[in-house]
Amino acid sequence: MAAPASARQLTTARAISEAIASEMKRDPRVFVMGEDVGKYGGIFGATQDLLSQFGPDRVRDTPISETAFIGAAIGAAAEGMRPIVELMFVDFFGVCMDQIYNHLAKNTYMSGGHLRLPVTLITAYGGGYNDAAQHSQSLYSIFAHTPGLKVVVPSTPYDAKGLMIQAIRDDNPVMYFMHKGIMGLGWMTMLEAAAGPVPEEEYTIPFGVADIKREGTDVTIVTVGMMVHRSLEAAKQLADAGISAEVLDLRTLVPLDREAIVNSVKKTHRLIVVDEDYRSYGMSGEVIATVAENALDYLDTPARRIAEPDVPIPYSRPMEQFVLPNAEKIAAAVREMVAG
Amino acid sequence: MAAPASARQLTTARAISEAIASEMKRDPRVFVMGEDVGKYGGIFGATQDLLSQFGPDRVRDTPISETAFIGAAIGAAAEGMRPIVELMFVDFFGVCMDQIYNHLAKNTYMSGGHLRLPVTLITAYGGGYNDAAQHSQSLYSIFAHTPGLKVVVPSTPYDAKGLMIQAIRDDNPVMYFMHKGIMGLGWMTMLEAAAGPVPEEEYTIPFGVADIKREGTDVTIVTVGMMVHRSLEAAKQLADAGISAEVLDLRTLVPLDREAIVNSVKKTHRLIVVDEDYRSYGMSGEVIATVAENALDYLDTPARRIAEPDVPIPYSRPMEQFVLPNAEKIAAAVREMVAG
Amino acid sequence: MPLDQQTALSLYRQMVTIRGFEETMVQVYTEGKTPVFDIGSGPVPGEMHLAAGQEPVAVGVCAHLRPTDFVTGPHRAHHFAIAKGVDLKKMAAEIFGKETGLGKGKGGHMHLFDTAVKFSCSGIVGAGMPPAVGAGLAAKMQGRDDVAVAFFGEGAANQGAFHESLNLAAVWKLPVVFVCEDNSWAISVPKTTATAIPSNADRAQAYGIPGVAVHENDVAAVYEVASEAVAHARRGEGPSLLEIHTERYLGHFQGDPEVYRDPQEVPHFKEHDPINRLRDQMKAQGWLTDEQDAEIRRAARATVDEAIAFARESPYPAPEEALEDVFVAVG
Amino acid sequence: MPLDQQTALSLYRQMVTIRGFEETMVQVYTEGKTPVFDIGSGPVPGEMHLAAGQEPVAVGVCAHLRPTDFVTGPHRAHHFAIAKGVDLKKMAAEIFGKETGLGKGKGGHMHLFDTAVKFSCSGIVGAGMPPAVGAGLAAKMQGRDDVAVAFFGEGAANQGAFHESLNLAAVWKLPVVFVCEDNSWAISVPKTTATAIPSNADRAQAYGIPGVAVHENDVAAVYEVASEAVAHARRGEGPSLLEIHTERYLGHFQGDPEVYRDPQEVPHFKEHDPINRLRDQMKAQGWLTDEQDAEIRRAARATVDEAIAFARESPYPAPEEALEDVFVAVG
Ligand SMILES: Cc1ncc(C[n+]2csc(CCOP(=O)(O)OP(=O)(O)O)c2C)c(N)n1
Ligand SMILES: Cc1ncc(C[n+]2csc(CCOP(=O)(O)OP(=O)(O)O)c2C)c(N)n1
Ligand SMILES: [Mg+2]
Ligand SMILES: [Mg+2]
Repeated sequence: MAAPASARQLTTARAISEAIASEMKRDPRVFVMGEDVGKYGGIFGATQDLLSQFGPDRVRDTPISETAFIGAAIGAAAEGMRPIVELMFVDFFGVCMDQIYNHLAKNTYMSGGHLRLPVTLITAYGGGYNDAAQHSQSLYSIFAHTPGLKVVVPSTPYDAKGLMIQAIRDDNPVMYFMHKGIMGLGWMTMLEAAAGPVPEEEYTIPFGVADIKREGTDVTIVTVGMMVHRSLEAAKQLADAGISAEVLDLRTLVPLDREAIVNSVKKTHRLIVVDEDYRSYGMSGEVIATVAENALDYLDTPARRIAEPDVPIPYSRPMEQFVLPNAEKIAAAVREMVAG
Repeated sequence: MAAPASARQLTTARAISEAIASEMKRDPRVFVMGEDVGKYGGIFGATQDLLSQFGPDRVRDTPISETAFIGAAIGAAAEGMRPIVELMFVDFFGVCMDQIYNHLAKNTYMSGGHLRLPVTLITAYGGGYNDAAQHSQSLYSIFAHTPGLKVVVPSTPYDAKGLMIQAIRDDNPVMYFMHKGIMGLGWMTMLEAAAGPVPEEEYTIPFGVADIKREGTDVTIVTVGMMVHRSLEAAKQLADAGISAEVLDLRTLVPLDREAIVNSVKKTHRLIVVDEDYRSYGMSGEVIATVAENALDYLDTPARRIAEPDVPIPYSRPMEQFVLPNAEKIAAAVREMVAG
Repeated sequence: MPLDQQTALSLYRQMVTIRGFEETMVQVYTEGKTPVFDIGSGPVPGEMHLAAGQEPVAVGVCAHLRPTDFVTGPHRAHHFAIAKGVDLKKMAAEIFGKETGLGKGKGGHMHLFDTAVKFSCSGIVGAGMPPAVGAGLAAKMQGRDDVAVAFFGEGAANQGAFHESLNLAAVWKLPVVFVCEDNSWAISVPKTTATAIPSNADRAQAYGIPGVAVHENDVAAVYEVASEAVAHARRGEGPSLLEIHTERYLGHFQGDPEVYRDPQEVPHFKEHDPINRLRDQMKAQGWLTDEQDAEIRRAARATVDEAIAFARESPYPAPEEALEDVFVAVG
Repeated sequence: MPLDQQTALSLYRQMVTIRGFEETMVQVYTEGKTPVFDIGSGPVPGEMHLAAGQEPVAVGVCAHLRPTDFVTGPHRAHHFAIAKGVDLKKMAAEIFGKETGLGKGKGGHMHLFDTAVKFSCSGIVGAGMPPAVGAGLAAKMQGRDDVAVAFFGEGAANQGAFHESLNLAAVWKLPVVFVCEDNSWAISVPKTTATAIPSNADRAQAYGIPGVAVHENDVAAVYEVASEAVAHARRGEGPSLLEIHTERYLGHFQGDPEVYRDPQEVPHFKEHDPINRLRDQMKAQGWLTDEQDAEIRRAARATVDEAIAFARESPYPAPEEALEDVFVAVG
């Protein structure tokens, strides 16, 4: 499902801003609002160059009033616009969660399906650069626990573009998570995979279709976002040890491609979930439960998870590295599983 | 662990307000604030009769400003008070989640353990009386996904009192969930178990200790709050069919008594989780994952869950009843499990 | 703009209809709830917040609105819905939880959505303001001269959403009218102990926008003040804030023990009932005869009865309908 | 209360220390980040918001505070911390992520907690206001005449928390001083496009409390205005709102490309630097000689250097320390 390697290379941030720009050209109802989305181009570059192309009417810097401007996206969408609205860090959700949780996500249902709210809510997530407890969280599990929101967590520039166009064209609210580390920012360690081939033309990637980022036969690593790359790294290490790991990138948490999870586990007979979010009551549990419900007999070893161990993200490097999943931890866990 | 049946009977609401009153007598630092906690006595009766006993300085009606008054609880606690603060319905969390999630729950950690925040945040949850999508949610999974908050969900008047005293005396933030249907309110269908024996003296119930509300050998039903009663009902029905169900009441989601879950499943070899919260990415998944990690080989049948099927809670009775777990659904699922 | 006869009659008709609807709901709500009150029983279960006594704010403002103007209401919103022209049959059916309801029974009384007249409401205090700002933004971006109106209680004026919404609407000069319906109570908490200043209209200064208070529960006064606020928005001159004093005749919700308020308060209110007041004024001006009055009341009664009958007769949704409409078909 | 010599010298010393600390952080922060800037590298990784140029608001207000008064700061809070008397060594160590830090390296630069002098700050815009209200409430309930001060930027004044906190403090007449530090920028968004009125101090009217603006980045003016606001709170007369204009010399955070602001803005600011200004005033009044000035600067330098050295030399926490302190031992 990837573009040929010879194709144009873009960073994830560029892939996203290109997707937004192409939709803004195509559809005058699409506009962008958020903090520092204009001249600054978005703190994580998702809206770079949009202001100069589309002007301040369609690329709107807002006051620091997330309840007002995310709520405004609801009203604007109800009135025929297709807002893209940025919550700068997902960690800030608590100042505006009511508009997201009780309104954006529920109004369509409460109206008996009469109201369409084509809102794309974009937000940055993730840690690893010492931004501490209020700027490093993942939290996608909380939004995936919300009936009425689709939840997208891309891992590559290619997926990012296709999923963004899909999100903007969806007539439902979509929350789109961008891991800071895969945006390909000039001011953060450059993950190699943060730049990759992205076709110039428009394309969409359907929601609810997980992507096997690496095929394998001994263990299924289910993951999403930045952790796809950590898992791929682990898979490489494991390959050297003769263990063949399959890396399944969920790409969207809602809808969740349970079939892909189950099918992969039926093949590999082992499941490990890698999740940058807090361990308990979240994504990692949901994936394991899905298998325990639907493919219990295929599991040859207890399911495992590598996730943030239910502590706030500490600032200091040694501690932060300790709590974040990485290739070594994943590989070590898989080796244990395979050893039995 | 229950009081003798001959003891004084109280409703859950009375048990809670009695616990608060006794702590307020014992400790002048304890005070209450929230909407309608004064003359009204709390919409669900948790603060009944406190105003007349303790006066308006210690029982404070607030403006409808949850961010301000829940945030104020943080500052007051930092300054030596022990606030009990009411968020009227947990559904309203979105207007004040930042203070809860990023501050109340994290300040202790970020301060390196120097700051103590003995705040008890009480809140009503649950549906079943047609209060629709914004007044019927459970949502405890979201708070249990928050490092730094203890999460209590009592199911009986006896537990409610002991857990409340424990919560108030804890030097950490505790979020205490009260199912409206088990408060024993005069204006709601009276669940028989909403009144029960409660000793007059003070007692505490430790957090993290699940309680077997009914012993059984064929299946473990793990649940919490109102669903304990639905599960007990189901267990009775099942007993008639010769199936012996164990009902494990978690009582606290954080800390979670994983050992009790695992031990019960090791005995019964079957697991079903009953959860009034949304099904995906929540409590039901966490419990199943715990077993798939720690007692996989003991599971004779796929794990099951009966939970809200990831839709907003509909208003209309037939639809609401359709989405809420009940004894029939639980019993039917167990029968299928036992039939294999 | 002062009231002319035709408008006065129209406002009167609407107020009578609203009052009729609310009084009918008082009755309907008790069905199945006697002798023992059980909030979950009867044809209309759940919470029920009624607006009898508060008709002027709704009809006085909505008289200036078109179907293409956008309105958000709070938890107590029947009067706003009716004044905005929401289909009364579908609204009643929604309140009865029927398949023919505005939201097919999924929303209920606090969540009435009528896209035909651009009405919605919410059970979360203060939550209607941000969407109204967005609707105003859409109108402005689309070059329409439609406006958005957010109705909310005086209790809601202490929510953060109030501040953020007024500031945003002011900064972007959006066509939004914020209408604070001040019935002086937020459940059991009186405004005097919750709001730091006597008049929310004065808070308009914090946003550099007009703020006007109407101190009487009088539809003519509301009509006049709202006329300018709506016109101001329609002319592209930006938002404004109105504060309309009114009186809550019933409990916060039906079943409210009301231990917190003086039992004399409501009888006192009723002495200057706004519907009677308009009737008397119109009679004094020769705009209304007793006969016409009786006819208006009969017609209102019939409208309400018809809506309730429709609701009663409509079928319940199939239980499994609960699983539909979480998402619309992908567009 | 105007400045006397002793106080002026003390404020001067603090401002020089703060400036020295911030300028040192500019340097320290770049360590390990050249030639390629990587936010996660070097001895001080993560975001870094510095307050050079903004010293007057911090020292002018905190001069009136006791260790038992409670202060909350925003993301940009070094100056407030230093002015409140936070242990500079432990603070530097926290910023370096060391075990000897205020929070054992768990908090970092946006999350400095010093219970000894009742200081804390937060990375969430506007979030310091509600806790300050609570601290004021505690002081009042405990019969202490301590006060609480919440510092926040002009950008934060558009958050809902601002409105709710000021209203609650006003309604309960709590000893809280709200100090809006207006540097006219919220990252790249200028106040003029984000805030509906020119002066946030005018928003005090919405709460019936005093609101005073200081239009110059001048510590003497801040000191005088703050004196009354703090005294007002201490006397039990309730909250007030101050708006202090100031100037941000550096980027929003270090590494900010600042494409959004005129490169001439900062050089222009520096022409009336508040530290130089106080120095010149004191010299003109004969309160300060060149020699004393040099000594003050040397001492400040030494204090900062000592703190940085302490931070550098301190050990990192053990990785598994990450698992501790989520909860305190049950009390
Ligand atoms: C955010 C939020 N907090 C609290 C409530 C509970 N609640 C419902 S209505 C109400 C009082 C509202 O008062 P007001 O805004 O004056 O409207 P009124 O009921 O007087 O019409 C409260 C506290 C809620 N629904 N939402
Ligand atoms: C609720 C929230 N929204 C957005 C941000 C991102 N953010 C951090 S600082 C800042 C600007 C703050 O401006 P101001 O309050 O004026 O303080 P200054 O940076 O000028 O000191 C923003 C938008 C945040 N931390 N919290
Ligand atoms: Mg009211
Ligand atoms: Mg600023």
